[in-house]
Amino acid sequence: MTIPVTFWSYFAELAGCSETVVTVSASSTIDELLAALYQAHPALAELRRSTLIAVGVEYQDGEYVLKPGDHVSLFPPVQGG
Amino acid sequence: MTIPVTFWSYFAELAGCSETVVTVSASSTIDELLAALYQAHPALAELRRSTLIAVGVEYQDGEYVLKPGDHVSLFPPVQGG
Amino acid sequence: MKRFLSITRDPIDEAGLVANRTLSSGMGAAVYFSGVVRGQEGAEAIAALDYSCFVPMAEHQFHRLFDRLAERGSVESVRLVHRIGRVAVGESSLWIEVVSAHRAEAFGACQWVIDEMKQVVPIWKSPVTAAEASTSLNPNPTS
Amino acid sequence: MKRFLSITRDPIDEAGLVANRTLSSGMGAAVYFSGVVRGQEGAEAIAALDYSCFVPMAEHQFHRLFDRLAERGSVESVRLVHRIGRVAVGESSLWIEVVSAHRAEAFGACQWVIDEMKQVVPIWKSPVTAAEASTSLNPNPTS
Repeated sequence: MTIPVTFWSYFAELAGCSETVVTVSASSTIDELLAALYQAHPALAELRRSTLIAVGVEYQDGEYVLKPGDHVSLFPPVQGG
Repeated sequence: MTIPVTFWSYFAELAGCSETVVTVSASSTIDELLAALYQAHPALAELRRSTLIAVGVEYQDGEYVLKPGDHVSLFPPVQGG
Repeated sequence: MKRFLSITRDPIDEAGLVANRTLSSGMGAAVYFSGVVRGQEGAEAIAALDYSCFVPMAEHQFHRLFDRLAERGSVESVRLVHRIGRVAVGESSLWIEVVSAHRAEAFGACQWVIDEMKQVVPIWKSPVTAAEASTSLNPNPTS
Repeated sequence: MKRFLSITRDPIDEAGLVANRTLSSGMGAAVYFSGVVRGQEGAEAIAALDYSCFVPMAEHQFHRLFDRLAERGSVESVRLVHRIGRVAVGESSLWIEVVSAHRAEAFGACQWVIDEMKQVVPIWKSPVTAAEASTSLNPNPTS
């Protein structure tokens, strides 16, 4: 299945784009998606420990099992206020 | 010397007036003034422990030594806000 | 530290006060508090509170608090308005603004001023029932 | 619990928001916070901050915070406005009002919302220098 991934804030600059699509096998986890993504975008891999992950509008961690229709967002620590 | 004394809030109702004058000997303390005052206003004596005392616009305690021109205020706990 | 103090019988114009806020470019936080008269005083339903005040001493004691706040060095400005006389339920009796570089200081200072005020500033309140409010004007217009 | 949330590119009309406050007769405290862009970001002098936001998620996460606040039961209303896009030094980027019966709850809840927001609401800021501010419009008008 294909999963759209959006990069927010300076992650878009590091990725060189604000959105991409990653193809993963059915029932892949976010960790598996990230492994594929980081091959293409090594600059993001370096920030993995501080990366926040959302599916839709909810936070998720690496063990989340992806399903068709999921939209993943990756972003750095938030700075509202 | 004569010392004017003002009662604030419900102390005026208890005293039956909002202001009085107490005659004390030179170098009397506030405690001595209160002793004289409480003779005339026994209802105030009952609230002595929660009574706040000011001379002019500063808080003072019973050991303060009065001098001519001092103006004493007596009032219950404050309730601003 | 800039300071503004008003002890007034007029309604507190909060929107106007906010519109007149000034702060320098290093300031990042403004905290406001508005204390509003509740419809209940203890178990009793009330229509208003009558606030009385020993004004010269209240002003002096507020400024002593502001002096202590200024010594901390982290607050750029404090503005405080305390209404006296009759204040109806739902109206503000106290308004405070503290401006500081950071929010923790501003929140802390605002709460500190209120806490200290309730210890030392000679202002008192007495409840006014609905019956009293409808049949009388403020009984102590000068207190 | 009443709630109002706005994530907006428009300047925050604090005076207008204050003028529109509503509270029931049991409420005694309104606490406001205005977060203002400072002229310094770290060691660097700046002219503005550009705020970007993942809006649907930010709205969702704000409402999750409001849900948690509502569970406490002591807050009657919360109103929050977060400005996004370019916000000049001296202008407010965040405005919050919390109305409660007592001031301790209102102060606590207002600070809690800010603290939690800074953990979970997807908003980011990037500094704009004076040179950048004078030579360009907001480079990311839709972000």
